[in-house]
Amino acid sequence: MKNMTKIYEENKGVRDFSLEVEKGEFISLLGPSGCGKTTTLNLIGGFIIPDRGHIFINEKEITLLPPEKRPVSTVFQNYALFPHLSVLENIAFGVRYFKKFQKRKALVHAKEFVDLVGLKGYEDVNIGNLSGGQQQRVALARSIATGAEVLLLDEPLSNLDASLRGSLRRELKELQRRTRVTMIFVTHDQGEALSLSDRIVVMDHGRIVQVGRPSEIYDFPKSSYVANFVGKTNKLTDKRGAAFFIRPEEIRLKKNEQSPYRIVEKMFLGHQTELILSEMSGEKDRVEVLLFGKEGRGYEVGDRVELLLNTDAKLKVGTE
Amino acid sequence: MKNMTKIYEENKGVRDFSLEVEKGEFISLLGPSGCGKTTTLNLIGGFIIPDRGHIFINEKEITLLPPEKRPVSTVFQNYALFPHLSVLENIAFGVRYFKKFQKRKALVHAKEFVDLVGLKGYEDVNIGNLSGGQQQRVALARSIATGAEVLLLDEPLSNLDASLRGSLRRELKELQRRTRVTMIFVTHDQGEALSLSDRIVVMDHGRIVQVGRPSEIYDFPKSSYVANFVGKTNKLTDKRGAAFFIRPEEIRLKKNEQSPYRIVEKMFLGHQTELILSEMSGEKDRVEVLLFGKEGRGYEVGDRVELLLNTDAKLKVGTE
Amino acid sequence: GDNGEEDVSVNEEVTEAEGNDVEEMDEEQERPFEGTVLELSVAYGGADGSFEAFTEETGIEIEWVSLSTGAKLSQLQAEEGETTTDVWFGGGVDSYFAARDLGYLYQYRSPEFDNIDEKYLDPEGYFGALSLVPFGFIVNEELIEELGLDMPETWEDLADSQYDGEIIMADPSISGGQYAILSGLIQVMGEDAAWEYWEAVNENVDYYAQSGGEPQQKVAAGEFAIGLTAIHGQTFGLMETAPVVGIFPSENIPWIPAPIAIFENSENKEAAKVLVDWYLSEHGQDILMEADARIMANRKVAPPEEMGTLNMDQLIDFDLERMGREREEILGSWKELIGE
Amino acid sequence: MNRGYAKRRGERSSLSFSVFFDKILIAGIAGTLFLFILYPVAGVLMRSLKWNGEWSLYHYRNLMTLRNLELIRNSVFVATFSSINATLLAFCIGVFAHFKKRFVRNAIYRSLMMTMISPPFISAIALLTLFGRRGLISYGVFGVTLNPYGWHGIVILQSLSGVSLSAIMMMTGLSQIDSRLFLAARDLGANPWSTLKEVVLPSMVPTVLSVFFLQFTMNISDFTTPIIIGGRYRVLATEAYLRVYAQANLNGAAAMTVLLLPPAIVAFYFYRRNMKRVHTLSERAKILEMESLNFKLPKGVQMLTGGVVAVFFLINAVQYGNLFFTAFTRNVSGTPVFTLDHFAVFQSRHVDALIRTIYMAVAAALLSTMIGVLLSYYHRRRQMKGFGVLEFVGSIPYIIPGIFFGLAYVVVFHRGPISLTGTLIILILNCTFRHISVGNKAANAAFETLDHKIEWASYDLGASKIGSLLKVTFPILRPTLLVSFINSFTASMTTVGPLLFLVSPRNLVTSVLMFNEVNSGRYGQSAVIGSALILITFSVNLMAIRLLSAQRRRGK
Ligand SMILES: Nc1ncnc2c1ncn2[C@@H]1O[C@H](COP(=O)(O)OP(=O)(O)OP(=O)(O)O)[C@@H](O)[C@H]1O
Ligand SMILES: Nc1ncnc2c1ncn2[C@@H]1O[C@H](COP(=O)(O)OP(=O)(O)OP(=O)(O)O)[C@@H](O)[C@H]1O
Ligand SMILES: [Fe+3]
Ligand SMILES: [Mg+2]
Ligand SMILES: [Mg+2]
Repeated sequence: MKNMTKIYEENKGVRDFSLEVEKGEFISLLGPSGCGKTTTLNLIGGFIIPDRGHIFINEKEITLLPPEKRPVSTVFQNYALFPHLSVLENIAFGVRYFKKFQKRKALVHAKEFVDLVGLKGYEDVNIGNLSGGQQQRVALARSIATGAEVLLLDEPLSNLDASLRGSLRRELKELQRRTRVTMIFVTHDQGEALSLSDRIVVMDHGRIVQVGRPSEIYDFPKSSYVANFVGKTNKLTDKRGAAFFIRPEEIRLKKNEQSPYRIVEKMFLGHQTELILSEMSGEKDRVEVLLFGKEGRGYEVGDRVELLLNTDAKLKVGTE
Repeated sequence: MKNMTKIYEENKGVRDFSLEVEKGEFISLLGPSGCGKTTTLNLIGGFIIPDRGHIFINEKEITLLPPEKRPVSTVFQNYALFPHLSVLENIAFGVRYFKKFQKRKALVHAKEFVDLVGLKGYEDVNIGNLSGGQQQRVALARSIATGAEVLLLDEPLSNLDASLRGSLRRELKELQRRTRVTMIFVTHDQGEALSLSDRIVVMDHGRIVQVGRPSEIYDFPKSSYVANFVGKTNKLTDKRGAAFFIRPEEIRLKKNEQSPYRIVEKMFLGHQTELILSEMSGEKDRVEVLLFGKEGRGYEVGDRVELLLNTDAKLKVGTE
Repeated sequence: GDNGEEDVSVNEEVTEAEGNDVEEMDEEQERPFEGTVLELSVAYGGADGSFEAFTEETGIEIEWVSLSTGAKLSQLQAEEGETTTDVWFGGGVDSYFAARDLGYLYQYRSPEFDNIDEKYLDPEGYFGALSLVPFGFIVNEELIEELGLDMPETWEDLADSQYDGEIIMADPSISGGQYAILSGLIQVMGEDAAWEYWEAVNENVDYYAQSGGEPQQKVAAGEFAIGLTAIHGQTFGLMETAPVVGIFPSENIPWIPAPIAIFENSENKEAAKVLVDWYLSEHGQDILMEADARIMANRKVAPPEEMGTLNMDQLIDFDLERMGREREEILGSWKELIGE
Repeated sequence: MNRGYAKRRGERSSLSFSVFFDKILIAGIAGTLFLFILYPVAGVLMRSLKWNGEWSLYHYRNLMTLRNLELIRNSVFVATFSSINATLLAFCIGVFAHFKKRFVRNAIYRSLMMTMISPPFISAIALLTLFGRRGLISYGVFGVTLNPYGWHGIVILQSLSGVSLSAIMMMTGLSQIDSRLFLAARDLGANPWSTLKEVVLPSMVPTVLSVFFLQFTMNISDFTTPIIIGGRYRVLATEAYLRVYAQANLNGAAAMTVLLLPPAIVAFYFYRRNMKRVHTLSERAKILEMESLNFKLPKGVQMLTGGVVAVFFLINAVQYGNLFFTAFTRNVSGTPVFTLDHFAVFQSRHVDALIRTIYMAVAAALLSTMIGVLLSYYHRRRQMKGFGVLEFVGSIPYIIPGIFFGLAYVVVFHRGPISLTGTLIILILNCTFRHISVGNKAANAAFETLDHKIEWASYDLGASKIGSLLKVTFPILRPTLLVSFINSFTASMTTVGPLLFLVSPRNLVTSVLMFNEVNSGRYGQSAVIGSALILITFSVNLMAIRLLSAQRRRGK
């Protein structure tokens, strides 16, 4: 459905970005700040024009089309809602211009989308009086209402607090399931990317590093960069002196006064407990261990512990 | 060390808040938005004056002292750094006015705190050029540098992204361990409260609902309100028809085609997988289950599963 | 205050003068106000050209500001006569009448009054007269030629419809000079004839200027062909730079005196008297006439050359007190006439 | 709640020096506003109740004539018309500039800053010399005879003279709109034209309205333009001015000014209301560099606004060209000849006056900025009771014609304990209090976007109220302080109306000297003085901008 190739801007920006996206897919762009995620979205949205390369939607080239002619809609990071319009009018805006509906018809049509995002009763409320989460939903409804085939979302959840983020994450997923709109989602929160996406695109310095399903990325990272960016890893050495990677949740512990490992830090997180171990010699890296549920309750800072590793626990990191 | 009683404001605000805090303790105020957390901090900080009640620090009453005379310092939610001053000058500000040092001496003194928060080399950088995490550290250093006995922190981490939040959480804890300053920390993120605090104060509608150590609060919530606010709970009924609560991570699953429970949602989060089950009859509530590490990989949406519960898995919720 | 440099230069001149003079003591007595500073409110175009000579001769320094007499009178009213200014120099005589009646002026009958026609000044000595300003026309010759118009010669000519839209005059309720023309012609022509006349002129006037000086500027700029104006130094100056000529009507030339007065509130009355005496004396009048060519009040001084076309006999017999008395009444009729 | 807290606070630590100083400041501001605004204005209005030395409503009885009603109608008509024009033109310039590259935008901004300086009557004279009945261009080049006298002349001049300030305000307003809104609109299918109509325009409504009403209040109290070019068309301000200036009817004129107040107050009320709306919008405003965005104005709009910009700057270039040309030439029988004669006007008293004027304008600009900002600080930040009223008091001088504010000072400060006539201080005070409103409004807007917590933080760190005001609030507000300074400085350098009656030989200022030269028809000399005024004002403003952008650079 889309095939975007070779884009280049100054020395930063995005380079040789090439990706095909299926209709109705949920794609996350994941990467550290400044890696070119926003730039990629702006290229697809048409706010900037690539120096090289082409963008297609449904085999139609849109590389040079102005934003208003693209079947693409963006949910901006801070929503960019129109402060002078009400909730309904905001949502109707795209309907009027994108779908070219009459104003009255557009408002009726927009009504449906107000319901879709669960804002019934808020139609005439002023944007300024909505909470962050409600604004986010208006922004979503506004984009979806255009009937755009591709929705671009630029870190829509990053300005919200943890609990709100959780519930909106779920709503977003639900919405995508219902509308089957292709979504391209930008984030630098791995949990978000993992939980929401059909496929994740991990980026670094303007280039794609790995593309794959969440579990693929998590379980088979192509490089230690990906392994570390998506989830946490410990680097250990086995008996033969070979280094290997292991996820903190794959390590089990047993109290053992003879063990060289000691617990130096304990973070109780409710459903899980994070422990930091350090080796007595201090030569090796610290080891991070994640214990689940009640399992973590038994350990305290200062305890000597032995590491128990399953044979299949080692993380396979692709050739670097 | 402190004994603050009876505070009342209009109909909202904080009511009859009474708490004693030990020197060097790390206390979290946890509660939903609008429950009076910020109001409590403002009362301690001296930005508002209680209608009733008294506040003591070291047996000295400070209830009516102006903020500049209290041995208390606040780290504001958005840091409230002075944009016209450099990092060092920001930190020296409190040293000059609070400790009444000469300007030169204050700068020298402030230097130590720059190092303390790991911002060596950033002394002359302008505040606007710092990342969120660095700003947070400046705000911390600025408050600590005043030598205040009590540090108030109003959701200092809520505006940061997930990865930064994790590392700053650790730094904060580390810093408190080193300086032994009493810290009162406001948050509505349970993970934060659980992992950082010596004691947690759970608030609701301006009142204290429960005070206790993190594991106390998590394992022995006094009410279903606390149980639900700190961590997640499922309400199930046992064979005799009695309702009980259970944490999602205390439930284990087994595939069983005959079971009335079906997986309706799966959120892969890397180190854990969140599953939502619903009963075929649709009569009972949905059940949330948290599976750890690779355990979650085997289940897909649509699978029929059986719930396995340990006898000690039930959550004891105090009398309501 | 002024900077020290000027004081020094004045002193140097004094030393020089002393060196040349035999009787040192006399010199000092003649200049008892050496260094005194007088503040003047001036409404006499070009008068500043004479101040230097005055200072040189008397040692009295002048600081001045130019302010229309109407504005000065407003200011006087606002400060209830407690002005910091010492001398009022030139301007419209009606304001002097009003200020006198309000008690803002100091009564001083200069010995030089004897050389000045009583008609021009206040006999009780509240103000004297520096000069007479006669009124006439200023005509843009180029424009007259271009539009094929005749040169106007008498007041009656202005009523001719050939000048439609080409005449500019000031609003008499604003310009004291223009009011003098109006009142003067009423006094010589008789009320009915005069009003009939002004009605006809009104037809030719596009609009009434908001200051007495505006008509001659507009005519010089070629915006109008004919302007009603006071004719004095400024007018003669314009004749050099623009294709204009000042013309006196062949009969009935209105005029007003340019008065001078000392303020009741002045703290330098003695020095101010010296100034008044000097400016009314034959010598001072000559110098003032040099600075701005007008008919001087002192009868010992002959009219300036520039006034060549002026026939002194044609100056109207003007009752200034009556002019002041009738002001409200005349201006009321005027407003009716122009339809306000 | 905050108030009770502040009150108790004061009781407990009333001995500390900074609390004392704080109190002094509060009392000082309230006191000076009463003394230098309310008292003089009341003084001059009292005069209107006197007739022949007796208390009487005489002047008011004669006020409600048909003639005066017509004058009010004329005033409102002209002021409305001019203000609409200026607002429209300014909007065009603002839109054109905003969607251009940064250096174009800066160039336009600075040019506007320059054209803002023109002393009022300079442009009128330029218009007459160029487009009058015998204008150099209208008649000289095109051979047509235009009659500029009448309401259309007033409207043209007032429109043009208001454009610069309005356009600057428009540019500020536009830059406060979150530019992602433009992206969002286009993303939602709106083409550039619809974006302009549906997003830019509505977002600008508050700015547009406040520009309009600011223009309106200025135009309705403007008397210079109608005098020069109004012809037979009279407006109220002119009539009031003439009563004072030519007829010495101070009391009657004061009564007449009262007629000017209702429309001005109505306008001001709307202005205030709309300024409030600007604030609520600007809170969420984020400035995103337009540079990288792919947004071009629709062709038609681009041409229209570009045309307006070109014509506006052309007119100004011609006007300033004419001014400089006049300064260097002498008219000998119709042909201009180069001369330096006009520079002889700069005798020592002119040089003295120029230095005094700069001194006065700098002092007044500093003071009015300080007081304006403090007024806003105590009202908005410290929530002091009564400061809302004081803010209104602070804006009175802005809505009454300048000459009355001048006369008001003469009326009350000529004797008694505060006898100030003829001093430099009275000029400084007059300019200071006349322009407080500008700094006050600017600070209000700035405080609205400045996090309240910043001040809390500084108290928390041990700084006193005054300490944090000086060390935190003022430094952060520096850009605002500078903008306000520039505004007040420019106005003080060029204003004539209020100073006309306050100057004496000992405290002459340049703008009044130039006014006199213009009045006596010495255009060459006035052009020389005018050029000097413009150059000096522009240089000082540029210096201020330098400081401002230095501050900005540090802040980023
Ligand atoms: N207009 C521009 N001119 C020059 N460089 C730019 C421009 N826009 C972006 N960049 C640079 O391109 C790189 C990618 O920027 P981009 O905004 O796409 O990052 P991002 O991945 O969205 O980061 P973040 O997570 O912080 O939003 C950055 O290094 C940025 O500095
Ligand atoms: N100045 C005030 N006047 C009236 N009500 C107020 C005031 N300040 C706070 N409140 C009310 O008091 C309650 C507690 O507010 P507070 O700011 O302490 O909540 P909070 O727990 O900090 O919430 P959040 O997590 O959203 O920051 C809220 O209902 C709020 O609306
Ligand atoms: Fe003015
Ligand atoms: Mg980005
Ligand atoms: Mg809060």
